[in-house]
Amino acid sequence: MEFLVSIIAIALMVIGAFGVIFMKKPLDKIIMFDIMDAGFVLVVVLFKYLDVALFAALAGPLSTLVFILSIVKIKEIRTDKIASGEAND
Amino acid sequence: MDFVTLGGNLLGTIRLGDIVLYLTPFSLFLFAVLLGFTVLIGLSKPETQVEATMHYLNNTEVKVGQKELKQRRFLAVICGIASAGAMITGDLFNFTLFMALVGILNIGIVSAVKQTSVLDSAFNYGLIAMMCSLPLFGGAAIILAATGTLSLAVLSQMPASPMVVLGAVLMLLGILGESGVAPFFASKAEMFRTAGSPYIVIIHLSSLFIIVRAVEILLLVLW
Amino acid sequence: MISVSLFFYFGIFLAIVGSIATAWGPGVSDPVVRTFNTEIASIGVCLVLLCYNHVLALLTLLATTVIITLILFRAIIRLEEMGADV
Amino acid sequence: MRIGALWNKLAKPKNIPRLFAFSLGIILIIGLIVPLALNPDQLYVRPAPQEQVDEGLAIAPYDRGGVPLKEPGNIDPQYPENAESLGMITGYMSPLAEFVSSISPYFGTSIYSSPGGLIDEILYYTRGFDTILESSILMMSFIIASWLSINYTMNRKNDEDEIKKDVKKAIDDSNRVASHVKANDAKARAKQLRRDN
Amino acid sequence: MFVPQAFISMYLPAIYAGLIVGFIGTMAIAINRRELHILILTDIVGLAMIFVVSAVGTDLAEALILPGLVVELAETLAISEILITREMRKIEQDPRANLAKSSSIFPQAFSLDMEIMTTAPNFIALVLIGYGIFLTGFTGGAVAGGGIVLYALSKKARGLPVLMLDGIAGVSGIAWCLWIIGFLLFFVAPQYWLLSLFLAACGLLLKVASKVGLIGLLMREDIDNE
Amino acid sequence: MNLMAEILIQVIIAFLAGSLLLGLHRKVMARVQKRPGPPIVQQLIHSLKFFFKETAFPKTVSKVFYIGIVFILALIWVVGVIVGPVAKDSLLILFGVYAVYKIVEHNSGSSSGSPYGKLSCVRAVLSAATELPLFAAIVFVYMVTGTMNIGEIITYQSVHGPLIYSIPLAALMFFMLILTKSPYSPFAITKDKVLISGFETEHFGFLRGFMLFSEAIAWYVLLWVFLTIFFGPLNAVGYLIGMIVISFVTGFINATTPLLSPNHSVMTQITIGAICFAGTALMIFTGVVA
Amino acid sequence: MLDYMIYLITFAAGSILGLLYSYKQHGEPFVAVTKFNVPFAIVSIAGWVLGFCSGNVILSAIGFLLAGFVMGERPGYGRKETAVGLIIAIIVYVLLKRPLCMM
Repeated sequence: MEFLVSIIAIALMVIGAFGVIFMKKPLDKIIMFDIMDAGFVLVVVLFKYLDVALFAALAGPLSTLVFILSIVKIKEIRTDKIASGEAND
Repeated sequence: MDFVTLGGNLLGTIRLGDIVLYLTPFSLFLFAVLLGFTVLIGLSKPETQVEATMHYLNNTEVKVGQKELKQRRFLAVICGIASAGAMITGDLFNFTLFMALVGILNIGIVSAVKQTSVLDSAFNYGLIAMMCSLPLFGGAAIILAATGTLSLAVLSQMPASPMVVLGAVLMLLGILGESGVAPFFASKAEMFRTAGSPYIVIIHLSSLFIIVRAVEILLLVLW
Repeated sequence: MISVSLFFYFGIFLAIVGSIATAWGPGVSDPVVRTFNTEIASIGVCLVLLCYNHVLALLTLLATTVIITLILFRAIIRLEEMGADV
Repeated sequence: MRIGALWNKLAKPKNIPRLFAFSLGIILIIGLIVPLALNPDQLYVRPAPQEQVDEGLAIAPYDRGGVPLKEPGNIDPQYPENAESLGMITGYMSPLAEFVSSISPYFGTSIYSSPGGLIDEILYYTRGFDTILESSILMMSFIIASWLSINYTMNRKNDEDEIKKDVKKAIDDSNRVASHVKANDAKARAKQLRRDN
Repeated sequence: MFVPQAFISMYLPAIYAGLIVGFIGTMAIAINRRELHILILTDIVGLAMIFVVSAVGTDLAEALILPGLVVELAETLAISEILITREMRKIEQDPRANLAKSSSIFPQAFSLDMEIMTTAPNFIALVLIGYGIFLTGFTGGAVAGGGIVLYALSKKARGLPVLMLDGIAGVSGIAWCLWIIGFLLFFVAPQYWLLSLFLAACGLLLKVASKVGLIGLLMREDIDNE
Repeated sequence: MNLMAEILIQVIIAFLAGSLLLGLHRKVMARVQKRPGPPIVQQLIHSLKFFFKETAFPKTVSKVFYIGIVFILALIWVVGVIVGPVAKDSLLILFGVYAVYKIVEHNSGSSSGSPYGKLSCVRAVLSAATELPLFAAIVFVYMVTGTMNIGEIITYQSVHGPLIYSIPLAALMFFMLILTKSPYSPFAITKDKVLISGFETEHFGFLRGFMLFSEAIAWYVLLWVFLTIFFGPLNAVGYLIGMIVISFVTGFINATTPLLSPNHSVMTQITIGAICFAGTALMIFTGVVA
Repeated sequence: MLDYMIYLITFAAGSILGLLYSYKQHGEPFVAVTKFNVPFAIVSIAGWVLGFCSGNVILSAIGFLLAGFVMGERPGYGRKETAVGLIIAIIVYVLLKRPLCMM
């Protein structure tokens, strides 16, 4: 049982990590980051530190929120720049 | 080697738990000079800096707001006290922390100026100060792992192993970077091109004295 | 019983992969991508801390990672908005 | 390359962090060939990983023995003679922590880090001076950052749009004042005329 | 008492990992020319530091990591602020050369309607702050600070609340004094150790939390909706 | 003899001897350049003369530091005399004295508010590099003798012979420092003639008198330390001859070399220091030095 | 150390006196003098010999005063005299020292 959960957790983290590295779109990256975070919470639970898991579970959405906010803002800035014709890419 | 061969007779200790502050003539001299300078900094008013104008014969005055100078004075006084503390501390990790504090204060003193060249140098120095956390804390941790202690009094009695030498070399690099001596001099020199000489002198003073003290500490650790 | 050393080595692996990705990964010329990739390394460090049972340090690391990310994103946004080339 | 040109490159602040990073990296790589080993004789030793959790102790990774307020816990500082009430905090648990520990065995970390506990003992007592410095570092950098943002980077007084708005408002205000003055003038003149008549 | 065998066998891989991560980070800095990227990469160097320190595997090591983390956070904040200041000064001194049409020195509002911004933050923030107060100390401060950041972020008000900032600074100053008094009391009068413990722990909590919460107020200017 | 009288006498000796040596230095430079040069006693007369001149304070100065720094400069070299010739105490304290001297150089430049002083101040920061060879030299002395106490170093030398034979490269490093501090040296970037008089530009009257006073003492103390830690136990005539010879040599070098640009000067010193460091380390670890 | 201080002070005083005196005597711009001034040479020899070889504080002090007086003359004057005095003094010193060493 514990071995199975360990394998699942590691799989989640590996998928998440490589997803974050190789995905192109920022929003995909955020989703992959959340997958990685889920794997991490699983490991913490496996180590029987429930309070840490609680905090990790709270910190996950927090960072997701920060990511989303900043990415939306940066996207807007970049589209603005392209629209005004000063950036070519 | 123990304290006596390096800094003269042991005059006393201040015990704060595991961290014991040592007073030798050497450290007391440095401590007193730093405190004296700090008092002077607290008392003195800044100078009016004059700069020559390009292509013309007249001079211009560099204007600095009163509020900004107050901020600088505050940071400079704290910096003086911090580096005075670094002179008498008897604990390796404590010393590195003092250095980190001095580094951040050095940046803070010039952070509000208008000259972009000064800010540029402050930023680059800040990057070095951030990177220094690895050699400083890491070096201290490696020495801790090799010897099992951080207290200089105990460390000075221990023989040096290759691991201790690695830790000491890391710490030396951190100290060189943090205090901005050659070959890393350029990051810090530009920071002095601004008004407020009493506050700026503490930047130079703290870094030089920390080198002097670091020499003693490294000798204690290595021999 | 869980295998501590499994997670320990996996944490090291993740930290090294994360730092390589931060340094030379695909698309890191965009500061946003670079900041994302540091998260992988920090999760790796979290695993190592967990294996050492440095639990309080782990809690603090989780909290500070979020805040550091926030600060870095703020800097990126402000600089992009200004059109500064750094 | 001539050595003078190389030296000139070193005089540019922008190159310095990179040079520093490079030399640091070299030393780190040299560190790989140095024989490294952990000295088993350390201070503040802790039990093997997961040992306490597997035993099912209520305050899992931080149980160092000791009875709260009565018997000091088992810690191993550098200078025990400098710390009189050593180990008492290790055994201490605040009432809230007692309550939490009675309902679940899985909250060891939080219980132990609420006032009292081993890490607090190290942070506040045996190595308290370190903590003073660390919190001062934090305070100083926040002072720097907040000062800059209040007075410069976030200071909307420098904002152009804001200034435009202000100017517009000021013009409106002055127009209104002017018209007031005009009206008052007219009134006064009328009064004067009336008195003259 | 000696270090358990498990930690001794874990030391070598951990410190090698630290050295390698540090090497990767520093080399990436050495070959990178852009300053913002160097700032991001110093984060990696900081992680290497945590590796090296934590590899010792004693309670002392943990006590050394805790503040090290907070120091990293603090330095990042100050230095990023200086970078922003420098770029603003550059633009201010020569507006034509640097400031393009669609750019602005000061953050502009942008419209974003997210359901989560109105419902979730208050709850999460409450839980985080409560948990942080329970933890106290550095950790509690960081946790509670995270909660405050989230709460401040989700508020819909622009304009820098200078008064509130001053208030926060005052609170943290008082907290620092509490902590110093607590620390001195430990050594001067050990019989009051319970009082001094609480002074120190709560002082540190207040200090760290209020300072971290300040970031939230700063952030509100940047990434927030109208 | 009681301590205070001893200190007073040594300070007066340091001042007179230092002034005369600096005058000699100046004379040597002049003769090399085929000029008659001022009399040797001129430096001393200058320093005395400034004490009786009218003192003016520029409007821009930061008062406390502008005046205070000069007294600190004088005081710090008096401490140097006490630690060195009088008490023969730890070398590290002398190292600290030298560090404070750099600070004073820096601050007297910047506290006047003059642009020339400011430039000199920035260069003083650059030249903090000269500390490193000094540090390295001291470390090697420590490694060979196993002590930092000047008195014990002298006793070591009286048994094992002068250190210059065993660690000549360390002596060379120390000599570099002396060369840096000598007037008109190729490394004296803080007193470049482009900067008028560098950090002394805005100091007039008795302030300048104090500066000249402490410069003379500084020269004496540096030479004394060099001779003491590398040439073993010497008597008064030995010191006299040694100091005159070093003044001659530095004067000759300074007269024939141009001033380097600031960063080149710093890097030259560091490079020479590094080479000497590596050489001495090699000598020590391969067992050439017993 | 007191004696060395006295020697230095007298030497400096002698130099200053010599400078003042020679400026009073010769007001013209710089000339490289080739003439050998015998009285000054005698003073110089007496001064240096007394200073080096007398073994008495007061006599040595007087000697250094005289030596300084010749050496401190304005540029161009008193060079040869000083050189002659110095050489003779060293020779005398060596001659005097030799028997002392043998004894």
